[in-house]
Amino acid sequence: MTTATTQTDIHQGIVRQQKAEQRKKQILNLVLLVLLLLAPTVMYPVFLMKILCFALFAVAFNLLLGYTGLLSFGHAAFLAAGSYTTGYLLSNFSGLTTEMGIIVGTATATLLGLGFGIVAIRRQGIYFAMITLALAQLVYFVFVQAPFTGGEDGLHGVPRGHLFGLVDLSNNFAMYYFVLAVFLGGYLLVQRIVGSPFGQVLKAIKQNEPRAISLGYNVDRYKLLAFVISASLAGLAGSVKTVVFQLASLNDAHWHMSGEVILMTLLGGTGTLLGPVIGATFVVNLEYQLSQGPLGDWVDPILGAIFVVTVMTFRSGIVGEIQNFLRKNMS
Amino acid sequence: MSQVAHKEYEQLRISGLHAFYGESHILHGIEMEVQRGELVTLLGRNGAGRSTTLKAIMNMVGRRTGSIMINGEETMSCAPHHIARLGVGYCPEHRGIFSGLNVMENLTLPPVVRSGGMGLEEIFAMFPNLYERRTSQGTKLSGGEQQMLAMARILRTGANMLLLDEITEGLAPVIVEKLGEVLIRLKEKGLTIILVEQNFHFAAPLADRHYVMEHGQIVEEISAGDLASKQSVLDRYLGV
Amino acid sequence: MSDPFVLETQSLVKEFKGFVAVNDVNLKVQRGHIHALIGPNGAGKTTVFNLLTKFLIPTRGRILFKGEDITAMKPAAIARKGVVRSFQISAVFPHMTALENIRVALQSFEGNSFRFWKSGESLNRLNERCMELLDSVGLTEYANTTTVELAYGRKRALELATTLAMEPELLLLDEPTQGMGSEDVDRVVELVRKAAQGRTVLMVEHNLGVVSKLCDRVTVLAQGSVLTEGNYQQVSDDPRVREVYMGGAATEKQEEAE
Amino acid sequence: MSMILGVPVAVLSGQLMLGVINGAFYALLSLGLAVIFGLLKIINFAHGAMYMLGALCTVLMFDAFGINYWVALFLAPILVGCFGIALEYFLLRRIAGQDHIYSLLLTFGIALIIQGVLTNIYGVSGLRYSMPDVFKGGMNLGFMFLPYYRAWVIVAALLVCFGTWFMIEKTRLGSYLRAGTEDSQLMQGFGINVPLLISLTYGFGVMLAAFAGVLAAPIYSVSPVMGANILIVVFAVVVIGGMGSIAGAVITGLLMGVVEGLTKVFYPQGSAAVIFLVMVIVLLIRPSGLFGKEA
Amino acid sequence: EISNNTVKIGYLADMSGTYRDLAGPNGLKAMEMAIADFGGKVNGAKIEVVSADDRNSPDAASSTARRWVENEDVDMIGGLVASSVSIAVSNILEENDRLGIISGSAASSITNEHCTPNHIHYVYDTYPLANGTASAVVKEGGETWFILTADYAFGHALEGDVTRVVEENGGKVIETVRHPFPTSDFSSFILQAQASGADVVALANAGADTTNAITTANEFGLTQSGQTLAALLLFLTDVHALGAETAQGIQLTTGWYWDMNDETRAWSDRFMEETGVRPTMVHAGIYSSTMQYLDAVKATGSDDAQTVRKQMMETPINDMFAKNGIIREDGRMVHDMYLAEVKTPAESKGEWDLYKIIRTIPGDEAYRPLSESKCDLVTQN
Ligand SMILES: Nc1ncnc2c1ncn2[C@@H]1O[C@H](COP(=O)(O)OP(=O)(O)OP(=O)(O)O)[C@@H](O)[C@H]1O
Ligand SMILES: Nc1ncnc2c1ncn2[C@@H]1O[C@H](COP(=O)(O)OP(=O)(O)OP(=O)(O)O)[C@@H](O)[C@H]1O
Ligand SMILES: [Mg+2]
Ligand SMILES: [Mg+2]
Repeated sequence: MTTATTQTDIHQGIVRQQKAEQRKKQILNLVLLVLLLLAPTVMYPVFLMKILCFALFAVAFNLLLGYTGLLSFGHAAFLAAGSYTTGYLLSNFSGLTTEMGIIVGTATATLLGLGFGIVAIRRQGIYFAMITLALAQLVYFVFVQAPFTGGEDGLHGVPRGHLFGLVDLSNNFAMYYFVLAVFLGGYLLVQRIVGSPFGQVLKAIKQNEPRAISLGYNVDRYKLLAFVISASLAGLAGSVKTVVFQLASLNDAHWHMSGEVILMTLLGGTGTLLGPVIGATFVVNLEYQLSQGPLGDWVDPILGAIFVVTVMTFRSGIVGEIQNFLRKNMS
Repeated sequence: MSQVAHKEYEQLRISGLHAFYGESHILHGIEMEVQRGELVTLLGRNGAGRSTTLKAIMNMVGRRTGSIMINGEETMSCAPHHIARLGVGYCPEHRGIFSGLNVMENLTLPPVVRSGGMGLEEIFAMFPNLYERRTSQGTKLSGGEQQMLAMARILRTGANMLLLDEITEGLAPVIVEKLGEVLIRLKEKGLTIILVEQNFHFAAPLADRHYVMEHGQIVEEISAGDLASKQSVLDRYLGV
Repeated sequence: MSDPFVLETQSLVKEFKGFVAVNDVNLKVQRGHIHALIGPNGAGKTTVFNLLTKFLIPTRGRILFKGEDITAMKPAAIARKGVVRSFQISAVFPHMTALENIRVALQSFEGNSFRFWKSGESLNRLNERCMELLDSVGLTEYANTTTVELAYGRKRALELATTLAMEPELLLLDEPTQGMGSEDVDRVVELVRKAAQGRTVLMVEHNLGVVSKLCDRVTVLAQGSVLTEGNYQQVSDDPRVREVYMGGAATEKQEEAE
Repeated sequence: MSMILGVPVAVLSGQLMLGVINGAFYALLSLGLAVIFGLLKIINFAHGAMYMLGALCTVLMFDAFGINYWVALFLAPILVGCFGIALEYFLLRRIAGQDHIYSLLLTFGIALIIQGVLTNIYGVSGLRYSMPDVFKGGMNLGFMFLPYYRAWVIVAALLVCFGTWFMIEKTRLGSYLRAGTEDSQLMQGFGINVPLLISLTYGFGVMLAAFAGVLAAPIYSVSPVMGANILIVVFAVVVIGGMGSIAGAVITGLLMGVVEGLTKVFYPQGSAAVIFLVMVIVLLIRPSGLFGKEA
Repeated sequence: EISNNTVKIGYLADMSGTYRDLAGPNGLKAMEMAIADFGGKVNGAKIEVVSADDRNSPDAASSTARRWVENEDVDMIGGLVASSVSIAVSNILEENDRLGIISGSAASSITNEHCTPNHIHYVYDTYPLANGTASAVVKEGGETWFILTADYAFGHALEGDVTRVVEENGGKVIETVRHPFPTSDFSSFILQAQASGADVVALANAGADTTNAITTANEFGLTQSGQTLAALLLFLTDVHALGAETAQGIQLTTGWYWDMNDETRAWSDRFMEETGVRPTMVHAGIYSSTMQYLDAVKATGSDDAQTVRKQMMETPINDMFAKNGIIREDGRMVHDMYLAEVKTPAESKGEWDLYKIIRTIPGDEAYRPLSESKCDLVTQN
């Protein structure tokens, strides 16, 4: 008898706690949403869009690193795949509506992600990172050589076009709210995934893969699906970015970009939802601020110093450290 | 047996030892003394802090306070490798076999800190499995073979104070018996041994004294002679 | 049911670069039995386990589960068939709560684990069954504790509960009591006894007390081959077994058990 | 003249020779990287920067003090090695035992700092360093003109590579190193001064890179950014060889030099990408690289 | 009608990467020198400078440029080195109707298929580089050519231009090899060049690639075995890095050299005082173009892009950088170019005394004639 009652008590306690956490999450989301809606009135919208694109990219990346434990060193390939496809389509087929361009761009990245995944997913740890890097380098090579990418010059003057053939996106505000919607879509999707039954399995794989196998999970399939979703969202970020900047360039495909997204994610905090967003905001801002000021030719050393400081002093990232702090001081 | 004369020599004295892993306070003021040539055990339930005590002696825990004297020398500020050089041999709880090394390399890895350690032949005679598998990668050994290897490599170094953590874990009963004989032989040679054991049946006949630990403290000290009379106390602590 | 043997190996061989770890093993495990695999260190017990669960690929030989050849199956597929192992080293998901640990196991039967769009709340249906399982191993009050914080013995208990959640027909336990204090050993013995109801258990164990208390049948492995087989009494009376494995301990344990 | 795929055999043999020479650089660099990764589990993204420092040091020492090539060949690696030890002591040591990714990030940051600061001082056009007089000229091998200096590069690199391999795989010190990286605490418990060992190992790996830098100084343009691009290729070499395999790094280094050299003949545009293609193929067939353990 | 009563100039260039030395931070100095020399104010309006590192990435450059023109009222953007950056930025400038003056880029396509009514290409481009050097070398008897090309847009353009010039002058290109960008080891390519037996080995690449290739050619005795080495794009800083010893005898085309006359010497002395190095043609071009721009703003009293550009086109350029320079409708600033040869160590009297000018190539001979232009601005008229 007694055990039965405690059992249900505890169970209910758990559910209650879940609810409370969910409410907290919702409040946080709401606050963020309001901030994001108001942001373009005080800040330069194109800059905000850049941040959102990179934030989406980082969120996509974090689904792998933070929640599946896979370090991909080739995510630039997906960003670029989305970016070039959308850029090429919108520049060359004037009948195409913007969202079609983005959808096809994302689909291309998804397919590429599937290809990468099938090749890479069976490799562990550092080998996984390296094989994704190698594949991304090959993709980079293709982008350098292929005639439709404009080589070093990239694709320029991609028209922003009309959303659903109706909304003129050359208006920065219209563009901003579209990008915001895409970003939120991606963000909420990842949030949903992380909490989903699928997310639980990913978490399990991350923590103890052999055990997950012995529980009957075909872990390769799970990792593959996570990889493809991540690639797809990265491609979406690339597609949207191309529309915003009307430009697709080799930069997106370079391994530095794959490195950058790792930095953003780590700086913000892996395995937290908000971390990559904060990290991307921070890095994009920092690069911009530094390249502007009198420190123009000191960007690299200062970035370098920031990485060093991050690793040495707040390894869990900005959001991670805040969470740790709250945990310590709340309980 | 010249060592018998020096038996009263104090090999280890621990007083007021506290140890921490990060925030968690694991040892709460350990007091113990071990004479040269003695074999004492640390008994207790899982998580009582026995392994931590050994690690604290080796300066392998996060932070520690108090005093640990080895051979009359204060070691609180010594780096672990200095402590080993004082003649302390440590056999860790989870074997610590190196996968990058083969069996032979694992065996000869710890530097000899004193003369009088066992020779390789002697060791191979004791653990023939090891000889058979001497060129395999260390971690390709079976669980029990790894345990043998972990024990064997300490015997080689000539350390005169051994800290042994759960050395019978996962070993076949015949090997356990053999290990018991080895420990008796070592004791006769005048080595000091601190044994952490779950297998009380193994430890009981070997030990001179038993310390019982609970919640990071020593709650009872029982000498071999008192074992029978204090059996009920022991049962209470160990839940036998 | 026709076949009394749930698991059968036929001439199972495993070689590691010229070293034969498992040599022509024919093992038959009867339905409903608790079957122990004992033997000296390095006899090949863990290797046999690894072969049965496909963490290693046999060099030769066949493995039959309920008469079906499972030699070529993948680890995950075998787990789904109902052959589930627990590990020699404790295997849990360290940063999940005890409850979540079990839920992940239960989830693998749901077949909807690829649904990444489903809300996490859909999993709460499973909580009740999780609590039952936790209760059965005495971990009710730790349901919401992160697993890293659990003591070693409790981790083992949790692991066992997770394994039970898989509703295995055949449970493979590799040294379930290793590193446990006697109190915990007793608890695990009870646990295994309970778990064995209605299913078959194959275990590796060095603690002869446990073997003598629990097991219906014992197979002794030495140098990769089966030395002998029988119930505990028969096996422990065999002088060869005493020589290579039990030493003087056999008699002690027996007395104790009685 | 006989031809292979439209290329004269003589040209091809010349290219093979050059492939081996370039491979010698890869071998040296990847060796250092493999030592550092294999033994310390540090992904040393500062390796390219260390290579650059070796070369830069050579040039600066000559400009400032007239220190000649032979002295620099010893002095520069030692100086850079000491710098590496300092880095290890003050920074890397503090993140020991953390995930790979942190050492990667940290060393990447360090590389950015070093390269950025030096770029601001010395620019990117490259500094001048003349070939030591003994090496002026070359020999005619019949199929090619082989500058003496390139011949020296092969000899020097191979000697150093073999010495390193021997030390790590065959000596007692090497076994300390290998063990210390797996469980440094336990090694310390055996009486070995592991922190010192680790510092020295990192310093040694860095020295190898700096040594390659000195070898490169007379033939490549010496500038603060010279190491930035070679890094990723050298990483690929280490991975193809099997991370942590010392012999693997050396052999693969030479092999990749040749593969790249041949690509430069048949499909020059692809010569930067070919190594990655090889890497994908190798990892598909052998998951832990050509010479990696646990196949 | 100067917007905000400020003339705001943005300096956008590679501050830390491959092209740092030829423009970079010192280019900003040159621009600031021009503004100071101009008096710091134009018609009472402030002159302000903002600068940024383009990191050689069209991506970073275009987002900076976009922000400058859309959000910070920058009127003119100068510097601009990597061709990809220049093309990306000129698109944004056209969209927002601001002005760009490109001083560092080489690609002749910038005023050809990529021309816009919103930018001016000031210092040089691949066309005269090929024209000057290639025709001179062919005329000296270099009949068969081996071209080593950097495998990206700039290299391809240069390769195309050289091939045309060589063939026009009766020579023949027998082999072209494209090397990845960047490449650090050129030995394999030099060996191929030697094996080709061509009279001339031309380097259609830039920066570290060129200097590495020259060093290696030297090491492998390319010139000793009778082949001529022609570097098509070589900046003073590159030659300085190579040293007269290695680079001696190489012919090259340049738009300007510091030691041409008193005027150039005087300015470059001042520049050297500021920066510690001698200016490249790009540095001089940045100074000159900034001056020209400010003059035009002063003359028209406006900072409107089209007004200023029109004024600049109507005013011939006569300063230390160029004599009778003309900005054409496609945005090309046409001025005399110079064929130079690197001095031998014996001839060189200082570390920066590196060139002797062999020939002046008149502007309209050097640059692509408008009749061949694919620029919309030209063809529409
Ligand atoms: N690295 C660590 N970090 C934090 N806590 C630890 C760590 N290692 C051990 N502990 C905790 O310290 C306590 C004592 O552990 P210790 O390993 O000394 O126990 P023990 O008596 O040896 O028991 P066992 O039978 O489990 O080995 C336990 O509560 C354990 O959870
Ligand atoms: N991957 C491997 N490569 C080479 N040899 C191996 C490998 N795995 C196990 N072995 C060898 O095979 C033999 C059997 O090992 P196994 O782990 O099965 O023994 P075990 O019966 O479980 O012993 P224990 O009771 O000590 O755990 C041992 O001698 C071991 O060294
Ligand atoms: Mg313990
Ligand atoms: Mg075993």
